[in-house]
Amino acid sequence: MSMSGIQIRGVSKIFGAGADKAIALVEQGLSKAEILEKTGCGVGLRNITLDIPAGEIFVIMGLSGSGKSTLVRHLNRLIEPSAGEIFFDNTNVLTLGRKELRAFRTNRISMVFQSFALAPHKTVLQNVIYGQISRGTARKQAEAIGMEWIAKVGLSGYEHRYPDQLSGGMKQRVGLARALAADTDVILMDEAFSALDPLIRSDMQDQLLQLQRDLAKTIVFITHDLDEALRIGSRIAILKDGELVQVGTPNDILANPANDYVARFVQGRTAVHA
Amino acid sequence: MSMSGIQIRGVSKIFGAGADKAIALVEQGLSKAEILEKTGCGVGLRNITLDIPAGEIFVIMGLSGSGKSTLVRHLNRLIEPSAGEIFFDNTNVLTLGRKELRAFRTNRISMVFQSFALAPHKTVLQNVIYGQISRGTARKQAEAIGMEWIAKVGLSGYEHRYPDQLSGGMKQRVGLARALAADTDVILMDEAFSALDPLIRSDMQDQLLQLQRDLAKTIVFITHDLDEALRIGSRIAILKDGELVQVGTPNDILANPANDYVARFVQGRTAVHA
Amino acid sequence: LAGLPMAAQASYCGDGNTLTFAGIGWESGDFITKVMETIFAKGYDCKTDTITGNSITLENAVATNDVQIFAEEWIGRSDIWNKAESEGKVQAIGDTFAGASEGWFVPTYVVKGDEARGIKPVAPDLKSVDQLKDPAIVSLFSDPEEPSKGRFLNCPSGWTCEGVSTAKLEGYGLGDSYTNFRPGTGTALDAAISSAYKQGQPILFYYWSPTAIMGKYALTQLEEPAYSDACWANLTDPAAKHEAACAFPSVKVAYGVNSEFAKAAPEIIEVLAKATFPLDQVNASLAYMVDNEVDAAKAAEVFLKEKADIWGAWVSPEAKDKISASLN
Amino acid sequence: MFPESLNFSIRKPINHFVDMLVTNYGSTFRAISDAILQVLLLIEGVLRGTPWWVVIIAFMVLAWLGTRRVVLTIGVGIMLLVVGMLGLWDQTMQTLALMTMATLISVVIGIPLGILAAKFRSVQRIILPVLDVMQTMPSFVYLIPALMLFGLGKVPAVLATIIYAVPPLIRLTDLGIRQVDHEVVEASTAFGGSPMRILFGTELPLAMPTIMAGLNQTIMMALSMVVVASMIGARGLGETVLNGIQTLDVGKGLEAGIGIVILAIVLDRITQGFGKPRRFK
Amino acid sequence: MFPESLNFSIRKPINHFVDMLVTNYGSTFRAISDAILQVLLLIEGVLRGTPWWVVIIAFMVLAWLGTRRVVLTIGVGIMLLVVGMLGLWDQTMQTLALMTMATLISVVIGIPLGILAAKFRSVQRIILPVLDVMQTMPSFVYLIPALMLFGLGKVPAVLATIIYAVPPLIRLTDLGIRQVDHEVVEASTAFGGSPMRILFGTELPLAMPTIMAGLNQTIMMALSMVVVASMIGARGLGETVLNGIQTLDVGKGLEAGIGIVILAIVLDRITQGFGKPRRFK
Ligand SMILES: Nc1ncnc2c1ncn2[C@@H]1O[C@H](COP(=O)(O)OP(=O)(O)OP(=O)(O)O)[C@@H](O)[C@H]1O
Ligand SMILES: Nc1ncnc2c1ncn2[C@@H]1O[C@H](COP(=O)(O)OP(=O)(O)OP(=O)(O)O)[C@@H](O)[C@H]1O
Ligand SMILES: [Mg+2]
Ligand SMILES: [Mg+2]
Repeated sequence: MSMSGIQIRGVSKIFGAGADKAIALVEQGLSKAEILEKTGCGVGLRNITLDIPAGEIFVIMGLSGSGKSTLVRHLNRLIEPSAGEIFFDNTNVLTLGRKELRAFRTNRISMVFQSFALAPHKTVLQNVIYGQISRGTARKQAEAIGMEWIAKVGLSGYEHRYPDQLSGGMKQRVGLARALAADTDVILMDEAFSALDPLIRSDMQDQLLQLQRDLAKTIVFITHDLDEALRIGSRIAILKDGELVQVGTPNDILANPANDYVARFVQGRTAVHA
Repeated sequence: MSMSGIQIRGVSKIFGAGADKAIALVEQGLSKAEILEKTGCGVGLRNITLDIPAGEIFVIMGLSGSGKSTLVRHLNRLIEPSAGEIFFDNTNVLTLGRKELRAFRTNRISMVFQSFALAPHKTVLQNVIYGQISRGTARKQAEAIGMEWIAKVGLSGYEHRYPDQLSGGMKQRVGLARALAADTDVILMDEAFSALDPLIRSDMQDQLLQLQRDLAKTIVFITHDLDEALRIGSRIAILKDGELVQVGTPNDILANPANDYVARFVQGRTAVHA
Repeated sequence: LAGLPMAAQASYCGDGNTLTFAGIGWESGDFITKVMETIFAKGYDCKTDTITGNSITLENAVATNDVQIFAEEWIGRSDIWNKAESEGKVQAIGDTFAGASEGWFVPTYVVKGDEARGIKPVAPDLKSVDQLKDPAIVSLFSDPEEPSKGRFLNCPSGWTCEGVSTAKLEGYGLGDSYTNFRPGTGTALDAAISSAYKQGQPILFYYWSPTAIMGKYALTQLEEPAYSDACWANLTDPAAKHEAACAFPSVKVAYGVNSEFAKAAPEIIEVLAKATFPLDQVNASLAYMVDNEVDAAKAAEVFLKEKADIWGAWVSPEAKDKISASLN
Repeated sequence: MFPESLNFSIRKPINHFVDMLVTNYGSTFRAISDAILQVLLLIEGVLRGTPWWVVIIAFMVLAWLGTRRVVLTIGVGIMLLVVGMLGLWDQTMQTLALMTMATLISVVIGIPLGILAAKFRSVQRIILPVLDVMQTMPSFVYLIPALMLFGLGKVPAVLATIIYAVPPLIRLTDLGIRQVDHEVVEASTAFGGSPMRILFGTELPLAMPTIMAGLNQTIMMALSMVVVASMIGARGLGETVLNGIQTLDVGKGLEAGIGIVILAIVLDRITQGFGKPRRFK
Repeated sequence: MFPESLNFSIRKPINHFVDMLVTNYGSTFRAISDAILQVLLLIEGVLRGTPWWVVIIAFMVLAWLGTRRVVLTIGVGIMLLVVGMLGLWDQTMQTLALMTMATLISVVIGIPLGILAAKFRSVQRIILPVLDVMQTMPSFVYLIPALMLFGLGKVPAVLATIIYAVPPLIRLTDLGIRQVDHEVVEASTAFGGSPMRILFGTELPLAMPTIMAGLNQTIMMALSMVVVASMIGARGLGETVLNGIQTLDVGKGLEAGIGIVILAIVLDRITQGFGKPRRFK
């Protein structure tokens, strides 16, 4: 099949020196807190196996510090796993050479960063068209695409301002426009709407849904907002302390929480169109 | 009366060079976008008059870029207004001398920053006790207070880590603990829970409510989450394009939205315990 | 003080003063300074010291009495010295050596060739300064920065000899065919000469003797019209127009001392006044340093050990005994 | 005192090595030297051949383009006029030619090396002690062999100036790039920026203030070498200083010294102007 | 060529001024000079009086405390041993005394001035051109009057070294503090940190890498002044270099030059070690 999505196979990530020792402890099943105390290493992910189908909005949820950002950063190899493999349309991402990796990043995958990560010396427009320019699009054309996305995120009039002249939510929207303007198959969105007000947020959700429907983009979306997850997610994965606790459709999860933790997470909501 | 809260009187804020010209245009009633186009100046706030009573949780809401952060930064004078006055327990904050201002900041008011603003060279604990140490508390005692708050925000075990080893939500909680540990009468919270998952978030909301009830703290809380605003807010103010659109109790606002904008903001909710 | 039994021994060194020498950097100055320092330290029980520096600072230090003796002062060569002398702050004592000379030189292989190194004579007829105008000769000494002209390596900027050689260049009518190249420091001049010599290349330069360079290399001085006072007066007047030129006068090389010190230490001045090194002895010592690759201190020690007949005549008999005793 | 029994010396082998080089390879080095000299003479010829007021106007135009500041532009004009009025125009142009050449070569060498040092820890590890040697080894120690090999004059002067002046640029380029916000670079990487685009589009612009501090130091240190350059026969302001010093004529030395300082300030302000991002002009 | 009619000169008034100073105030300056000298002699006395192996061990201990790196600590020991074996121990200790004094004074002057320049635009505006003069005015121009006033030897040498070496420290302290993340400073302010606490607790630590680059340059430039110091009568390694140079003895110059480089590296690595935050050791 032509679009096989992303397969994550047994991925673990240990932060800090002495990862080997820590990974042994992970295999012995020690808890994150114990390993932190014993080795000083932070456990980011432990043995995650997960399929992200193409053309869906895949939501990741979990406690703060449970490894959501770490997981999505593996998908475009901003982080190398301590163990495990990641496949993208059946090719192992970890074996890509420099050039292939760069082509992969320009054409296939883009990202909205939790901390925005805008270039402070570039204007809003220059930030937004970065992906297109990287790919070799002519500047004129890239700027037209950029202006379109700037308008869509509601920042018209600010295209020649610099990031330090914007509010928090405006910065986040620049990051959003940057990822969307890159026009890749896969978009990683790390709490991409967290700083937005309800009106703009629901507008953005609509746009995302439309994008997925019209262009069959694969979107990996981290959020803390259950309503949002239920509204846009085709599938939801829940992490805890670096472990995958449950993955399924929103209704699955609402109906059959895997354990108490998940139950508390979805507390007070009932399955819709079940 | 001993606790008279905060009075904001006709405060306007223009960003950029040539503020005089821009403020004239503000008085003529031109829109934010028009002024941006004409003068290159950003309108942060326009003629805000507002009373924040002591001992309440006062919520500020509004579109992204509507001036919420700008408004709260005026309260501890991180920003000087272009026009207007601010009173705190009947003293004009803008007339405080250097020393008085410092004493005011150490003893009366603390803040959670939207962008966290942690000191990267300090450990979690050192960041958290900053306010106490500024005030002259002995390090031992300050550390005890700090550890307590670190535990309360769920970061035990991370006290000797540095900010760059933490996840986004963990950083936000360090910022939260720093503001709470300062133990001031007034706490400014700029989207202080935006990066938290629902479980920790509701836990934090509870703690905030308890704090307000037990110690009668004045809390100015910016949020985009209507549920949260309704749950913890004694009073809600809504901003748009730097202007104050409505202020009132949650029920007021749900029952009688001042205009269409507010109505869309609170869409789908009905007044509770009315 | 009156109580002291006839402080007839009252002397500069006896009063606990330190006798400070200028630490001259070039070989002959270094050697002579070492010899004189040993003589006063061992023979006259002086506390001695040497302060290093470049010659300007050291000459200036003699004027301020930070340094008492500058052992090889080429009188009339430095503006600083001339000025201090005219103000009476310093004076020249004795002759450090006689027969010092200066002039314009080329390596001997330019004229005679050097069979051992396979160098052919490129200007076998070159004898005197007036031949330098010959375009063939000019092109021999061609200046890489201005290839149409020859390069004359003058004295370092700021030395008195630089002005004189500049005037001579004009006086001999060579100004248009040669660049007046001032090397900036003695070191640069030395390096240029020794580099050219090692490569067997032609070079035209100002130099003086006795020096280590003069001892090491076979150099030929170009003949000049005989010295005359009138000609010299013209050459040393920077404002004058120079239409002719002549040879350098013989140079006086003396012990430069501070005037106050001279008044306070007649016994030392007396020695200095007598202490004239024979020129061939200086050359021999310089050659010894080069051949054996030893420093000036070693050469001074050897000189003092072996040539008591020379230095013995400068000092009192008791001092001579003390010095001799100290050497063993 | 340190026991003499442990002593050793590298003096003789070094001296013999230098002798050997000079005797056997002198002509090769001369050929190299002549090539460099031609370029230098060209720059110098242009600067000295152009009428003084053209040079002053050219510098004022550069200052304006670089800084867009009226006061500074006029200042540059006045300072150059002062140099001329002090009777130092010709020397100043000679020194300027030398310094322009040395600074250009320093930039061409220094920034790439600084980038390499920032990117590769191994390069940094090798380069740092070399820079220590370049900055603190007294220049005459390597100038004497250089003099013997390249001949007196401008060429060894340019070499010595570059050796002494390039290290701060390398060091601060390295530091500047290492200090660039990791997150911004990461974002560029995530969007598939090529190493070159990340370098030129993100790292260098963000490191610019630190790199410009390095260039400032390079210019300052180059101009502090003017006198040394003259000690080995390079003409210009240094020669006048040297002459002033050797004749104890403080006033003369000071005048030429002022000329050097003015050159330093003019070159520095103009380059700093060009290095500043447009937004802050 | 620049028209001669426009010329003017400050040469004579300057010379007369210097003459007047020397004639009338010579003794006052001598007294000042003597006071500074006493401190210098004390440091020198300690360094030269201590047995060599004690000095080497002391430096190794310092290196260990500063860097916690075994290889570097051993390296420092070996390098100092090499200096001794080259027969340069005594000269090295003399130079070390001078350089330690000059570096200490540079730090004491440089960091506060850098802080002031970062805090007050007016101070920066005044200080920058002064630093340009300090770095590029040929040292002999001010050394000659200094010599006449203070006499020959260590005191003017220390003064000249400080004048030449302190500017990069001031400049980079200024730059480092200006580059500190504005948000972090704002947070400290919001929590009522006093200006002093913000400075010492936030700004200086975050500016540290840049400030340490300044200190590195200050040490490098101080050690590049060793030969100039010896030209005005300061003893030590520079004297040996000078002697080597004047007799075209490249080997001798190189040996002493190596001594200077080693001192530079030792001083630099130890100070850099102490300047690095504990987290990264
Ligand atoms: N330093 C600045 N320079 C110029 N304009 C600024 C600056 N800071 C804020 N602004 C402008 O002021 C307006 C209000 O910004 P503010 O940060 O107060 O918004 P906000 O309500 O907090 O938004 P958000 O919910 O996105 O955080 C925005 O239009 C922004 O562009
Ligand atoms: N660079 C790092 N060094 C050390 N530990 C790290 C680093 N980055 C992340 N961690 C640790 O890895 C764990 C997971 O972090 P991650 O950022 O993936 O969390 P998250 O699920 O995204 O949380 P949040 O919702 O708060 O953003 C945390 O415990 C964190 O402390
Ligand atoms: Mg995260
Ligand atoms: Mg905000």
